Amino acid sequence: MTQKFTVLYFAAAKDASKAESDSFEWKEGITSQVLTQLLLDRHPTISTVLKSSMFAVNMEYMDQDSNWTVSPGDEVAIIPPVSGG
Amino acid sequence: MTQKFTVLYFAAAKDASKAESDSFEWKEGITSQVLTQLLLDRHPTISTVLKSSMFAVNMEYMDQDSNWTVSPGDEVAIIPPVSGG
Amino acid sequence: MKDIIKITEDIISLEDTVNLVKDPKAGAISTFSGTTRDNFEDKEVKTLSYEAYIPMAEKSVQSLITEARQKWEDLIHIAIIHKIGDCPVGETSVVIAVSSAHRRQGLDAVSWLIDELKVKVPVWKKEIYVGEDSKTGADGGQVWKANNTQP
Amino acid sequence: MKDIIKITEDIISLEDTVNLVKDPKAGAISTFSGTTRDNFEDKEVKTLSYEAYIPMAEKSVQSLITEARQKWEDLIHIAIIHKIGDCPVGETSVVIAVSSAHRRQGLDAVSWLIDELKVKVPVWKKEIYVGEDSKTGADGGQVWKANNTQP
Repeated sequence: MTQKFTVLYFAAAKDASKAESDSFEWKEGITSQVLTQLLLDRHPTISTVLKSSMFAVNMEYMDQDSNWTVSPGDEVAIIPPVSGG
Repeated sequence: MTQKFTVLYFAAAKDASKAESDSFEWKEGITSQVLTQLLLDRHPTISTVLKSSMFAVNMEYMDQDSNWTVSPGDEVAIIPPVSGG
Repeated sequence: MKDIIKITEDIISLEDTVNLVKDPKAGAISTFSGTTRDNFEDKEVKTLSYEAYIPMAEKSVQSLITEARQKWEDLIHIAIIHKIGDCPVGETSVVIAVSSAHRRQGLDAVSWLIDELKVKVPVWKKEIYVGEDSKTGADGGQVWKANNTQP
Repeated sequence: MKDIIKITEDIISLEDTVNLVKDPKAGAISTFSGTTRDNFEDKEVKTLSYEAYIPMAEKSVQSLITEARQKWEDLIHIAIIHKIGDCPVGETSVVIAVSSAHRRQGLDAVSWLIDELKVKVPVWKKEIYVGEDSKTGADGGQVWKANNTQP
């Protein structure tokens, strides 16, 4: 059975991708670099916003300098610069 | 015609003097020291609260170290330590 | 730019006070409310009563507002309302509400205004304590407070 | 000690929020309200619209509250409510209300909480500007904001 993970798009990322969420097939070794490439392959228009965005995995911000990989079933969110308040 | 000035008592000063206000006869040279004596002569019970109080003349705090005298018609207030808020 | 100053026996409404400072140019409204606590050190407070030298208190609050406007140019409207008379536990004794274009100056001004008010404005608080003997309902003494305690 | 956290499409009432944090042990209630301004730089703002990653926003606000309680032990109840969806000029987008025994820690906590919220909580604001052509009523463009501007 294929394992999946989910990507959520918000604000400018949602406008650029024209999607609220996507399902991706999971494989070993999806680092932030690999994830970025997967996202660009699916939504080339997301390039600009992705550069200024952070990733959150299962509702935790991921440190951009640390090593992490996506696990099966993860909820990955693209978080453009926030502007609440 | 005799000239006067008024003294107002608040909070602990009012409790000690059992008065809300008094009228005093004005004369030349009523410094804060002279005023203190006039008040103690009229209300001996006010001694303690007077030591921790400030004077306000016409609704302005008087600097304790500066020289000032009461003018005819002045409204002098005894201001115990404040506790608003 | 409105300065709203009231020393009043009426119950203070935070909502009404905030409505007085609302403005389409405001991005921030900061407020402070002082409320009567049910205890002071080990004693149980029954009620507070406030007294003011009203005209001087109003003048002195106006001076604080004028000084605040010199320190912080971003302030729009400022309302300071102080209750006098009885103020039972839980009731509001003072409200400060400030609208500002951006948040930082409004927050700082509210903080500064309440600190200054507590030191300079001629208002006095008498705390009346609950008596030991609950049957007679007698007061457990009373004392005029001084604002030299913990901010 | 209550933590009240809401991300909601409903209009926010400051009075209701403050009522949630009232406590007989509280001597102070400090609040901050963010409201929609009618302008940004030279552009006239027609409306704001907020979007949130709701479950993460709630979790992230909870983390801020937990951190605030570690920094300031005097805090009693804390309420943080953020509106999502449309937020016309003058309307409240966020309210923070904190009760505390004494004033200093409550004021400092409110100030810190709104600063942190603006940096960390996944909520986004879109500003929709009034169009040049008032006859057609067309929007004057829109932009997702980022909180790197003046606090």
